[in-house]
Amino acid sequence: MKHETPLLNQLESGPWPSFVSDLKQQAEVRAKNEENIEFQIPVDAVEDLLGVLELSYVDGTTHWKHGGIVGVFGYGGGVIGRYCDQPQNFPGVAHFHTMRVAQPGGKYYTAEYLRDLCDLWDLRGSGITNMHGSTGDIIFIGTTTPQLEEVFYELTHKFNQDLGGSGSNLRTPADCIGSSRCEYACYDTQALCYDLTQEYQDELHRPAFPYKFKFKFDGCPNGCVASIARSDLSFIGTWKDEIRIDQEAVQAYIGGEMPPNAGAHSGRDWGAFDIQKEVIALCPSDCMKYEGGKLEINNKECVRCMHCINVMPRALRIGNDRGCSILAGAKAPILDGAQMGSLLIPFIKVEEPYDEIKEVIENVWDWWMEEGKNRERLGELIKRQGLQKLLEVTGVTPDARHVQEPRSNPYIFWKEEEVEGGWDRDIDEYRKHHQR
Amino acid sequence: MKHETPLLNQLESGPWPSFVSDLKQQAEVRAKNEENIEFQIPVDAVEDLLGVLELSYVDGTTHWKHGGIVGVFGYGGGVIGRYCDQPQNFPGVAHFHTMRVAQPGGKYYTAEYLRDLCDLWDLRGSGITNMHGSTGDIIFIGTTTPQLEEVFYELTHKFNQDLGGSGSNLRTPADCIGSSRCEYACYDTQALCYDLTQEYQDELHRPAFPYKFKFKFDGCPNGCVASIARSDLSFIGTWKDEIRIDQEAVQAYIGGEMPPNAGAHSGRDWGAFDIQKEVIALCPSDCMKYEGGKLEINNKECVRCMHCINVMPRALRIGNDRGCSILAGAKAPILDGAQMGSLLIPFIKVEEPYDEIKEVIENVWDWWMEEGKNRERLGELIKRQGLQKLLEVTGVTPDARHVQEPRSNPYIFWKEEEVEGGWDRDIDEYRKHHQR
Amino acid sequence: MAFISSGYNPEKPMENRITDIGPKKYDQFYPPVIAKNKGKWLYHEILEPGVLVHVAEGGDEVYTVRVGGCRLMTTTHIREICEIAEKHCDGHLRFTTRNNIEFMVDDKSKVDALKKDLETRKFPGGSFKFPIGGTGAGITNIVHTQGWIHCHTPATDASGTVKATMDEVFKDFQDMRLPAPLRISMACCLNMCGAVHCSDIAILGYHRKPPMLDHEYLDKICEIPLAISSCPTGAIKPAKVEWKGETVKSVAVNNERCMFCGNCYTMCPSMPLSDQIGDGIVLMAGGKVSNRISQPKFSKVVVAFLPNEMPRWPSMTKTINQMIEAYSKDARKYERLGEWAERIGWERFFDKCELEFTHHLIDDFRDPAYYTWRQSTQFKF
Amino acid sequence: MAFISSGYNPEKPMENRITDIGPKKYDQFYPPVIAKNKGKWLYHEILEPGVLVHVAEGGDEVYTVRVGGCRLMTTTHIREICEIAEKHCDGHLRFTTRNNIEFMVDDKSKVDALKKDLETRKFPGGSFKFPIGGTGAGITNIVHTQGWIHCHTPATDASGTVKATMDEVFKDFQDMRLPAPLRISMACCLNMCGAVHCSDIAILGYHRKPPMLDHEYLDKICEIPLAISSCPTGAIKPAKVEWKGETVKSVAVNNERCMFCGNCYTMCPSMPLSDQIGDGIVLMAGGKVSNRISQPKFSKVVVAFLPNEMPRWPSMTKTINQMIEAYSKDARKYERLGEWAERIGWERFFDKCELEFTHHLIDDFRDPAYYTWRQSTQFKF
Ligand code: SRM
Ligand code: SRM
Ligand code: SRM
Ligand code: SRM
Ligand code: SF4
Ligand code: SF4
Ligand code: SF4
Ligand code: SF4
Ligand code: SF4
Ligand code: SF4
Ligand code: SF4
Ligand code: SF4
Repeated sequence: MKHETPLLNQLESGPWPSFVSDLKQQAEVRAKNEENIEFQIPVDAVEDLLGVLELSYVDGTTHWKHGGIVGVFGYGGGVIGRYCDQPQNFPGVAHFHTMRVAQPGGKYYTAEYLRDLCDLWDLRGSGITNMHGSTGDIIFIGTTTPQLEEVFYELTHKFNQDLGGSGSNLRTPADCIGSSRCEYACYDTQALCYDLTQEYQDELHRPAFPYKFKFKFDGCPNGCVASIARSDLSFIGTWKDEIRIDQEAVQAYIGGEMPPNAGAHSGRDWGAFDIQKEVIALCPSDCMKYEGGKLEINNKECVRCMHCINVMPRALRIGNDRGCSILAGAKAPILDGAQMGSLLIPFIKVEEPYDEIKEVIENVWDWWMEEGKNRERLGELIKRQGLQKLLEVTGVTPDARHVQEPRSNPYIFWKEEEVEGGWDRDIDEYRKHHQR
Repeated sequence: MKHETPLLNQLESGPWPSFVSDLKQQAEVRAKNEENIEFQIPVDAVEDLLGVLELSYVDGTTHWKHGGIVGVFGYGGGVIGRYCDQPQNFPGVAHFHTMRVAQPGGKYYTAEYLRDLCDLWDLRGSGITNMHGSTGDIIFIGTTTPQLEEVFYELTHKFNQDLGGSGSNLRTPADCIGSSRCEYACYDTQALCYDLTQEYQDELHRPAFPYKFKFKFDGCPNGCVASIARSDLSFIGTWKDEIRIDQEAVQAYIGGEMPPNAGAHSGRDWGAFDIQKEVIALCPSDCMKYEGGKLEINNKECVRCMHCINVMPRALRIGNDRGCSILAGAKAPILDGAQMGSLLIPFIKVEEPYDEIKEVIENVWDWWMEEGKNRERLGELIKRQGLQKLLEVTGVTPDARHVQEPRSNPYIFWKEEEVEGGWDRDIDEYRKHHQR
Repeated sequence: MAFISSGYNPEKPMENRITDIGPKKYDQFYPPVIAKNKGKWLYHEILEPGVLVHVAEGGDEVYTVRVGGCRLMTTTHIREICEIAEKHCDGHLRFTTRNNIEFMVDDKSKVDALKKDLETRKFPGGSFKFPIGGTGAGITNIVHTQGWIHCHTPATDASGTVKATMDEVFKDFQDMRLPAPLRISMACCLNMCGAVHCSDIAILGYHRKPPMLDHEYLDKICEIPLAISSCPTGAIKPAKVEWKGETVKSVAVNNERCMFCGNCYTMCPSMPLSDQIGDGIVLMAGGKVSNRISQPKFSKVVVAFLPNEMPRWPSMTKTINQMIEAYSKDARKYERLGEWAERIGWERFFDKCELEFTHHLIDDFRDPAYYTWRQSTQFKF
Repeated sequence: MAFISSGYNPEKPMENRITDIGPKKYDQFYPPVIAKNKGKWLYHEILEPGVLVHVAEGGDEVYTVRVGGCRLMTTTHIREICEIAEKHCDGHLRFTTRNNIEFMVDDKSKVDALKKDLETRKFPGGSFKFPIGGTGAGITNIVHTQGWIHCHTPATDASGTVKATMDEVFKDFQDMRLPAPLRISMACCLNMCGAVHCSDIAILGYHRKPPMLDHEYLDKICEIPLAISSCPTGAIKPAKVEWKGETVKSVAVNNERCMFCGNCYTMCPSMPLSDQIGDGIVLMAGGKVSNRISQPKFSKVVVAFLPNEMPRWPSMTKTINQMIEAYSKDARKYERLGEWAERIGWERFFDKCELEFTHHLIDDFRDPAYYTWRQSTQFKF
């Protein structure tokens, strides 16, 4: 190895897969170059990455500088520029940009396709990736400026594959595995995610927004893609009618024939399954009862939290009248504090061609693009102008469902048209009845 | 009657005591003047008050103007000036100031004393009062400017009785009935209230604060004087040791021999008392159990909410190691939204001469007088500078008890002295390791 | 009428002056049974609505009969109270923190006569002078404020709305059929002297028109910088105004930013707000003060506006009644109104009380508003 | 090395350009059993840690073996994944939303060989390449960010803190003994690309020294107004500074108002924050995302600062372990860490986890801070 890495080496032991070991094997593969690849970026990029990382482990600070503006022609996103602040010592990573490659829905792959990507990235980049980035993209970590267009050209021409988002645009949408392998899915997350991604390619590639914007698609309230925490619009599956009950299977759970929660708790002996304690008593809306060997749900009062279904998946199933809720404004803490999405649409059908959903999205965007300040996320705009305003611009009727509780301050900003007689009053007339 | 009051007359029917009937009887008594009192303000004050009130009922607006500065010499509070905006029509109430008379602790009176006050107020005022004002004072409603000093002189000289507070000063403190007649009292509210009122007479009468300041004294967490909602410092009784249990009495409740909650629910048939459902299951800290005929409380986990004691007062009694919690900052919504008091001192002994308590109060005042803006309540200052700051100036060790939950934003304002090496750094030195 | 001097000499105000003596000391007024047993009470029982007994360690008892006080009371009425106290209670009495009157006797045998005396006293209009009640899981007296009787900023009357409401809920003043105590409070403007911000049900007077500007006098009567700085939303700016041909210094109000709080009017009499149509009632619900079971809670706005309907505010009392009846029917024993609303969800509260949810009820005041919106998929259809 | 053209012509960038085609369509990659049974799944079961079966209406089954992915992975590693997929799964695989890898087979008989193959693959340093686990009531992979591998603002490393933590909790990656799933996340600066704000346990990199000012270059490299407006607390002002004999345009920072967020540095490279001693770790706890039983919750700060201790951050992993063990011992079945903390009260959380509560943990950021303080007498001694 080019650089000594005594500190990093200590991260090779222990059971969890060691990224250091992986980087080292990659460094070796590149050095040996058994496939005779004509590397388009320095062959020792990985060794220098290890070197600069070791330096950070010694001095406790990063050695990467700001990005600067690099990218591919006509796109405003998809590339994050990066330069090393010790280029003399680590020339292999002096320029070390990342590219974001849009991942497929559900993150399903074939080995064949992944290998194609590997071939491309070995040739034109460091061969280091993130599978996947936090937003969901495939991340190619580390290449030089001239390679950006080349990678893009090969991706689009050879693989029919586009870049993902970065900058002030729509970011690459992401979904949970949903109905492709999950019995809880209330709509087809992959279909909706794909359709909207295609519909809004322009918004994804050509930044015209005040700031970044994210979509995420959870098939049900379990929230496996965490949309409620990290997307400006989250689409979370739900239903309006009854939970379907198979009473025989309920008995099977009670009788211990089926493991509660599909076996998720089998690492400890929690004792025999107790439907009263484990299901009925934990239902947040207190709408279940088990009497005379029968489980009953007062569906009208159910808040669809998924708990009972999670505990007894073979006995209880989501309802048939399905759709999704849309929540708006989730984001990380910068600048104004973190937000989770606030409920905008309690229920909407998810049916091709999704026109109703698109109308919501476009109304939201029109407002945000009109009113949002530079670097103001949707959530911050909602906070600044109020949820009432968001409902107004999306034409949604305000409803007690929109709030956890009504306002406790009575500071109501009445509008002039709401108050009979308007606001113009004649002070002289008033003074006739109220002397100074 | 001098004025027709057709609208007000409609408030004479119905079972609840009619203030209109009362005002009318008073108007009559004054008009007749059987005692031959030499009324020092217009004899028809009450009739004119009815008249001006009827006018408000007709036109839906008040007919009182701002107060202006009236008061008694050397005091900055105790009087609220008030003038009618239709003095020609209602000369009897053209000037109609109120005086706030400090009420005795627990609001106990003798008939003799109350009659003295009535005699004074019939002579020198309208004879109308509030028993009592929202802060707690006896309110004398309606007199003229020249009578203010006279009333004050008679109060102090004849009755050994002072005025209460108004303006930017300490307001008349108030207490619950406490140990004088309540078995739940954890300290003597009347004794503490009186002692502090006497100690801080100067603060009460001579405004030197940024704004008003209120003390209230609740003997226990039931909060019968609502201190947590309406006093800048609330003193709420509590205890540190065990709830005393009389197991026999527990059985008596279970057996239906004693009415649950001292009979407070006897207006409806709620069925037989169910200790499990009515006590154990409602305990907010889930720290009780009833097994084998015995009630057990895990006192360490008890949050002293009073529920179980309220339900079974003959079986359960407050602990022996008593004192109070002090909460700070409660106030009405103007300007920044309403506040309830925030916990400042989890537990403090309440023992004469209350030096420890006075130290807390004075530390709070020093800070507020130094830092508070004009018309900024303590609660608003705490919000503006942070609870951390209040703890600092009162020398209270921060504790998880001070929060309902720790902060969810990580925006910690570290102080320079808390960070090793301080904040001064040499950019040139930094640039040696981090090139531009 | 001739001026009668108390002895005060305006020429020498400091002569013989007595100050800083505070209130009368509480223990001068304790009834003997209270003085004797203070700190030694063992337990109490509510024998019937309005009648309590407290039992002390040594076996002493004090019987309390609580009666509705209408707080705005005249010396004539107070003299009648004194008469009763002397007749039955050795001249002692007290007032509660919610302005009821308590007559105490030290023996059970004295209760009936006292009660009978109280029950039979009525005003000529037919209302009780001293209705017995206000205990336990019922409705007690309404804490309230001045209203049109004495204040300059009210948006409604206090005594009138309270009388109308207490008449409507009077049954529950004399009963204990509710799941828990239900506390109603009233404040005639946003200053909330009644501290209605933590009540089961709160009646609040509210303006809905921005201040009028009395340009001709504003600069003469008010300090313009004080008026400007009084506004919590920064809606007021200094302005030069053409007024009846002259240029005067005055202020301008950005009406869109006004939330009708009346702070400016408190600081500057040339900015009155009150208006026959603009003013009215906001109803709030679900607050509490006690720490029992759940922590204290703020009241929430549940009806954004009801008009002032003098003299009996029928829309207001009807709406209050709807809430009480829905609560009474649906809540569990010991459950306060706010605890009930939170358990069933506010969306159900509006259904069950047959109240309309309007956009006004969505918080839009500053950052904390966010925390009142729904950040969850948990809700009821 | 010779430049190899892809065919792209920089002179004519628009020639043959293909754009706006989006990601590959998901269904091209579905394993046949998934394609066939999509939308028809009936139920699932976790057979053992890391191994799931999903059963479809028609009786088809898919067995999933989930393995730890370390996300930062090289093409060498990906090729190995591909090899496994081809050997056992007809060339199909997927990644989870927490960066684990899932190998699916359509028959139970194929599971054992797959497992054995995965279990035996190790790196020379001894770590597993494909540890099986991450399901049910255990600890799965840590969602994380770039750290010192690639970003300009981190206050700690991502991959290293994650490796150290996963080694420490590895037992629970391969077990399901906890009361509920426990999700750990990591973000190397306040930007929180790992969205750690709603995790059971969160590791966060944090600076504690205000930006240095590179006065000599600031005005040349940065747009001063942008730097000023980037600061959420308004701590930055324009300033003229004497620097090495010259007067330069620059900025001044009010250090007392700085909360070390690094926003200024993102906008202006002449304001670096990073510091060997100043930088370190904040630990948060009690967040969640699912709507199960309770609503989603934000994570709370429970340890204000731990130093960066390379390469294994022992104080950090020890503290995390304390929380996990206390939770495991004390929480009820199905109870997430935050639900547990709220039930027992945060004061008890600190006791039970043996963590010190310091003043830093009291919220003082803007108006909502108030709602995190304790407005009640309910607390535990
Ligand atoms: C007399 C008075 C104190 C005083 O100094 O004047 C008082 C007296 C008692 N209160 Fe109270 N409370 C009094 C105002 C209050 C207030 C203040 C208020 O309403 O403004 C509260 C807080 C209300 C709130 O939470 O909004 C209050 C909340 C309680 C509670 C808690 C009730 C709950 O369910 O939350 C109890 C416990 C109980 O009822 O069992 C209680 C219990 C009691 C007991 C049983 C205490 C005792 O052992 O003597 C007394 C008789 C109760 C009854 O009337 O049913 N007292 N009590 C006040 C009577 C007011 C009135 O005229 O109606
Ligand atoms: C008389 C009384 C109402 C009553 O009918 O009982 C009252 C009457 C007034 N209050 Fe009050 N307040 C009264 C108790 C309260 C309370 C309740 C309490 O003390 O427990 C509050 C809420 C608690 C609090 O302090 O926050 C209260 C919060 C206010 C406020 C808002 C203060 C705030 O910080 O939010 C104002 C506005 C102001 O100070 O300018 C105010 C202002 C006023 C003024 C002086 C109006 C003004 O701005 O000039 C009122 C004079 C009315 C008049 O004409 O007599 N009054 N005021 C109460 C005092 C009687 C007494 O001494 O016993
Ligand atoms: C594979 C994956 C979806 C994907 O598209 O990749 C997935 C798959 C399943 N999740 Fe999930 N969840 C996945 C991420 C999540 C996340 C997201 C996250 O952690 O970032 C959450 C939200 C976590 C949170 O609240 O902070 C999540 C919260 C749940 C829950 C609710 C758990 C709870 O107690 O709150 C369930 C229900 C359950 O566990 O019974 C669930 C249930 C399930 C089921 C049982 C659904 C099904 O029937 O197939 C799947 C297997 C569960 C298991 O592994 O024990 N899934 N699940 C994700 C696996 C990540 C991993 O590699 O570990
Ligand atoms: C690569 C990635 C982290 C990773 O290791 O996976 C990432 C990396 C960066 N993020 Fe991020 N963010 C990444 C997902 C996120 C997420 C998670 C998500 O999307 O689910 C969040 C939180 C959710 C959200 O959007 O709020 C996130 C919140 C931020 C923020 C704060 C935004 C805010 O409004 O609070 C910034 C700051 C900024 O925009 O200036 C930021 C900025 C950045 C920058 C561009 C730093 C900068 O200011 O220039 C980082 C570039 C690092 C690098 O050198 O490659 N990144 N960033 C993730 C994108 C990969 C992908 O496309 O799949
Ligand atoms: S969010 Fe719901 S539908 Fe999607 S994978 Fe998780 S449990 Fe299944
Ligand atoms: S989904 Fe949740 S709320 Fe609905 S019945 Fe099941 S446990 Fe109760
Ligand atoms: S607050 Fe407590 S001590 Fe005071 S009267 Fe009420 S119940 Fe009794
Ligand atoms: S006082 Fe409250 S918390 Fe304590 S044991 Fe009784 S019910 Fe439980
Ligand atoms: S609430 Fe407002 S109007 Fe009513 S008395 Fe108080 S200050 Fe006056
Ligand atoms: S009423 Fe209140 S918000 Fe409106 S202008 Fe006056 S002070 Fe400002
Ligand atoms: S969390 Fe901060 S340091 Fe880490 S990758 Fe994101 S922006 Fe960079
Ligand atoms: S680090 Fe953040 S708070 Fe500090 S000066 Fe920079 S932008 Fe402002």
